[in-house]
Amino acid sequence: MNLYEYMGKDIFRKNGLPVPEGYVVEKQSDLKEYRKPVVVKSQILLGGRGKSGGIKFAKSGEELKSAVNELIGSKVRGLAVTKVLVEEMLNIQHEYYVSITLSREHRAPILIASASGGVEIESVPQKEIFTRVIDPLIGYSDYIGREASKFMNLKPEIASQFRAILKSLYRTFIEEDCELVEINPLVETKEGKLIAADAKVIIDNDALYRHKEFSITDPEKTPLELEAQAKGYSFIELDGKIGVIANGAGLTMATLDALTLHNGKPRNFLDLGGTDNVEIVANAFDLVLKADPKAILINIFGGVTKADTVAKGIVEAKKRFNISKPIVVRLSGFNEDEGRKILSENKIETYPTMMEAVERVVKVAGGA
Amino acid sequence: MNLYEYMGKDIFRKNGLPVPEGYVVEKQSDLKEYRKPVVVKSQILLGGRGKSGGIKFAKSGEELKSAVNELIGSKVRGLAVTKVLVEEMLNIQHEYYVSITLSREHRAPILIASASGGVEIESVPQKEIFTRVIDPLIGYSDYIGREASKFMNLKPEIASQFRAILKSLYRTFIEEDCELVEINPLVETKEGKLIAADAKVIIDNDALYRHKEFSITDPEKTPLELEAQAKGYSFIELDGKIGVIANGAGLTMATLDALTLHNGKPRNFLDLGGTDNVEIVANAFDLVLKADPKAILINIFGGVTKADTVAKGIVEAKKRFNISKPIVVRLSGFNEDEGRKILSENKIETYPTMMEAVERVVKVAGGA
Amino acid sequence: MGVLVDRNTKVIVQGITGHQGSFHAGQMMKFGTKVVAGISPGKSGTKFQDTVPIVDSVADAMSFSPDATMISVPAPFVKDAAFEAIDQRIKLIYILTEHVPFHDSMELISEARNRGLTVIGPNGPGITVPFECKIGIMPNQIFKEGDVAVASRSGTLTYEIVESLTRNGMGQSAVIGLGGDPVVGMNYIDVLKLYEADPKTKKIVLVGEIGGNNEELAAKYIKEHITKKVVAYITGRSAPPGKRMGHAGAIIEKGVGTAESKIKAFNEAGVKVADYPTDVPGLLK
Amino acid sequence: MGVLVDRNTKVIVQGITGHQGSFHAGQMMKFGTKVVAGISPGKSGTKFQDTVPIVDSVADAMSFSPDATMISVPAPFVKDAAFEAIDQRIKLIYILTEHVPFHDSMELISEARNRGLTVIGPNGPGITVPFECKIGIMPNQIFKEGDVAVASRSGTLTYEIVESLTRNGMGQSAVIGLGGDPVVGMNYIDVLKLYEADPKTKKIVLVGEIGGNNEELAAKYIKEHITKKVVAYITGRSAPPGKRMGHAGAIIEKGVGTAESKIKAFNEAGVKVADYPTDVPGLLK
Repeated sequence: MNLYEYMGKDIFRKNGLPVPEGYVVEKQSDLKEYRKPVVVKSQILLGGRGKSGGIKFAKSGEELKSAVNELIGSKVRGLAVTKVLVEEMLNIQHEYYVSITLSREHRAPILIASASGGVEIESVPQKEIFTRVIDPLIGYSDYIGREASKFMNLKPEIASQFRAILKSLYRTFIEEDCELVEINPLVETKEGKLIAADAKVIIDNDALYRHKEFSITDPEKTPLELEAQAKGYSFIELDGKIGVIANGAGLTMATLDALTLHNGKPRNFLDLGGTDNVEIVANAFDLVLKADPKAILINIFGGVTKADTVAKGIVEAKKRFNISKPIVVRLSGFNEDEGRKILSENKIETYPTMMEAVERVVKVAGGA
Repeated sequence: MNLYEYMGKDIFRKNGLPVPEGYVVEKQSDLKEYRKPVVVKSQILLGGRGKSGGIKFAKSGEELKSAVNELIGSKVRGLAVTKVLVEEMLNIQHEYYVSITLSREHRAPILIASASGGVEIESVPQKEIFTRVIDPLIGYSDYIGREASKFMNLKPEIASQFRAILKSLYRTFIEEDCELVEINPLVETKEGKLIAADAKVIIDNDALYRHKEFSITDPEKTPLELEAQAKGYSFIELDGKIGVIANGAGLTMATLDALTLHNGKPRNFLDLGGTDNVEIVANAFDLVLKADPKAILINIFGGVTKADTVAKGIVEAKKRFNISKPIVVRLSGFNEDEGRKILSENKIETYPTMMEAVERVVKVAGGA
Repeated sequence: MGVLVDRNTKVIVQGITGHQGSFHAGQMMKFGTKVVAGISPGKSGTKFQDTVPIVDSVADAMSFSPDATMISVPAPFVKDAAFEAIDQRIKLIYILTEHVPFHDSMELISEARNRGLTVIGPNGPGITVPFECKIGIMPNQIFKEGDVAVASRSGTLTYEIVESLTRNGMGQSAVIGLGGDPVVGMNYIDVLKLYEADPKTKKIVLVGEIGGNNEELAAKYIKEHITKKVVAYITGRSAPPGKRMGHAGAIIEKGVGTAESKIKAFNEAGVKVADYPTDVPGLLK
Repeated sequence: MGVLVDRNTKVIVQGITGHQGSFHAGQMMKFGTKVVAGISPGKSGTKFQDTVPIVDSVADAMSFSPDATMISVPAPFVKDAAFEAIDQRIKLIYILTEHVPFHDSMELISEARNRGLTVIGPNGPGITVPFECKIGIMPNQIFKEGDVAVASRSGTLTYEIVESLTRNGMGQSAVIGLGGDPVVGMNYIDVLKLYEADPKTKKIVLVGEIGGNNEELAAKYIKEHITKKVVAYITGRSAPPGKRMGHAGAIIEKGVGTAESKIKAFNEAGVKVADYPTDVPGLLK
């Protein structure tokens, strides 16, 4: 789960990381008295806000009011801005980069740091980037920070602040079950202080049960995706015409791929997971129908999920939601004969292979 | 550092361990209104308080007042009682034992638990005791608690409370840098709750810098020992006549042993440590003199500590404190010739071996 | 000995009385797997399917000399169950459970590796050596004994491909599902080493998906170390960047881990990549 | 090769510019130890005693191929320094510092053992193989080359006994100070194994003290596994129970770890126990 900058900074503050003074504004009446120059930052979950006009500077109360006015309700990089973060303006001496994320290869946290911050880390030459895998059973230790700050050529007074930041950042990564904690830029002010000018925090969705404070809404999800999440489905809205229900993330993705290779565009991703419950199958249709597809493709390889159970669910859904849109089903695996029998008795088209079903659904949906 | 029961319980409470309702009383005016039967427990750092009359029960406000009156200012097992803990009386169904301490052999924490609590764990038969070494890099995990509660034959509803207690107890052991956390008895009440009826907590002295809240005074030390601690000396008062200054804990102990084997009783243990500072040597005399010995034995094997430095310190102390008591010195090791020369010039007896010095000091101190 | 397991492998099941645990333990036994004990705290003394003794802890199960364990307990309890198995030095630890926080996985996998133990999963279908031993949830009926070894990050997609192999007369020497999580015990390279060393295996199928760079690392490894024929299939070509496709493994972030990058890496390593799962048998010929 | 070290052992010193670090590094060099680099963050480019290069980190010191490190940094920084050395897989890690919290020691020793590295200390005088190599703080002038190996938990007491051996014409093959803390990297048994295997060592002296049960375990081990003659000395006979004698190791708790118990254990293992340190040479004859 991706957190907004202001939420990330709340977490940083809680874990002792230095962040600029600031507050969140949703409407003009949230504004506090103007005291000193501020930055007004749109709270959206995409980078490049500055270049897209999503960040404004204000050097007077009037400028502050008008910046808030302009940003709230506007769209930045296609995303609606409902909140802005008003923060003290920093006297920037230098911008650094630092993050901790997961190295899948090493199955361990990896620290990434660079003296070249303020730009996307992907654009920084490899030789300017310090990386270090951290043993998860041992954790961060100060010598790693000494090596990093030497690599980055930090002055002693900045280096000691930097090491304290690394220590807190690692604690944040662990304690909050993060996939990523990133500070870019980490600003050195003209006054000689290091401050996290931005905050990018991603929490592991699977660990949200340990962090109830974040589990209310995932700001990146559409309303229908949130509804699906609440009902326990792995569901993503896409921009095509063909509704998809499959089982297993891999098979569902493979189904979308096959549709795309056949010039059919999927309307959604829906992974039934492993289930042998009729209701779970039927309710999946409810979600897909709300996305209003032209046709629906079901692709099931029975294992944990039994083919006959899925067939019963499809029949139930067809009745319950009075579905008139074309339904194309591919059923294989455990109890497949029984499943196909149930479907043919109810006049629902079935195909034994994914390819045949994909070809058919693209046709009935009227091509791309 | 040994903590009083009430301090241990404060730590338990902070770490989510269940403790009885209660409060500390130093004088009658600290007493709160009597509401229900209570236990009044002398706060001393020795076990066996119950048998020695250090624990009283009160079933009325009058009884409570008189219990407090009797205990405060009294001596229990030879120790003055200045504080009592007034706690709700528990309806005891059963008493268990649980502790986590250090296994030196394994260089790891060790969990000890038994269904036979309320008595000294040493008196419980080995076959009734569950022990389990815990890997310090992994920590406590719930399966250990399941194995322990099965061993102890706990009912399911007690077992789940017990496992929660183990988890918190381990966290306490780690977070507070403990040498020992012990709950004896861990009471199962007639109402089916597990509660820590006692709390024994020992904090690693070397980690006190991470726990400033405890570092004020060590309740087990004598005033002179506290003074020594504040001055940075490792010093223990004993009950003999011969003052001792040596360097290194092992050599100092060996010196006390040699005195004892020669029928001389040491007045103190004082380990100079490794020093090459005249003042540190001189100030050690100040402490030993305050303990009022009949004679003083100095036993130095020079290494880090240079023999000539010690000699200068002795000469300086003799002048500064105007010492007339017999001083017997053994000097060996680094710069020993120079050291002996300085002493003989100042008419202080020196011997080349520990044995000779010990024999001599026992003689001049007038035997045991 | 087959790859990691064979007909003599003794398996225990942690969570044998759960919905998933009991179903799959039963299927494993039908497959021929030696399930020697089940663990379900508080249920010792009873039996699973009237034959398999149930005990309270892995420690209690050690009297059955298990070589492997299947962990099928709810996600919040997986780390504990795995440490319990590690503590008893169970050589092969397969974790069926999905939605295990990856911080938990990092710790338990680190510790297992420190002790020289193998972890498969979490969130994968397990390991099958037809018809010696199956530990996990792959459907029994799709297998045929043979010389093709399969390694996959996906579950149902693996079945799709294995069935397609079987339908085309190509049996399997071993099938390992790595697991769909970002942190799993075995990566492709670990499995490739086993397949290269396995005398029964002649050809290898890798089933990959978007997210991470394990496929790219595997491609490099194949180029340098694998002498056997390898064919790959990659799913997620149509996935939009930044969207998480079902399991935590499948996500494209900042252009890293796209299907294109993986396909390119395999092609450069001389590994043919199938467009559709059903194309795999044709490419293996 | 001598016990753990010899004349070719390359040593680095973490904290070489500190008061203790610089004094003892100098003494070690006088003894003949090859000190190849010193670590002092921020002081790279300078030299210790005009000869030994100073670098910022253990990583930077790896170009000198060190075999061992002496850690002499303040107690709160020892864990970090040790992990730095472990991370670079320095085979022998000696920790001079006293007052290291034992929780820190537990962690760093666990990790070192996981990686197959040896830790000596904390809070001990180190290791000396006369006149091959000295890592630590034992006074140079007390040694003589010979065939008696000494293992001790105490510092100055070790010197007392080593000097007494030397004075009686008994040279030493190795002297290891385990350290006075309750948690140390090597226990007696670890050292006894090395001494039993060392061809140069003919006789062994163990110097013990009250606290813990390591002497008792050593006695048992000697009875079962050691063929060489062993003599012991135990200090703390006169210590009152519950009082901590100077370093954290020396305490008698609840009757465990008394001098009597240790002396009894040694006697039962056929190990003679000296009353006075100076009696040790006599018992060795």
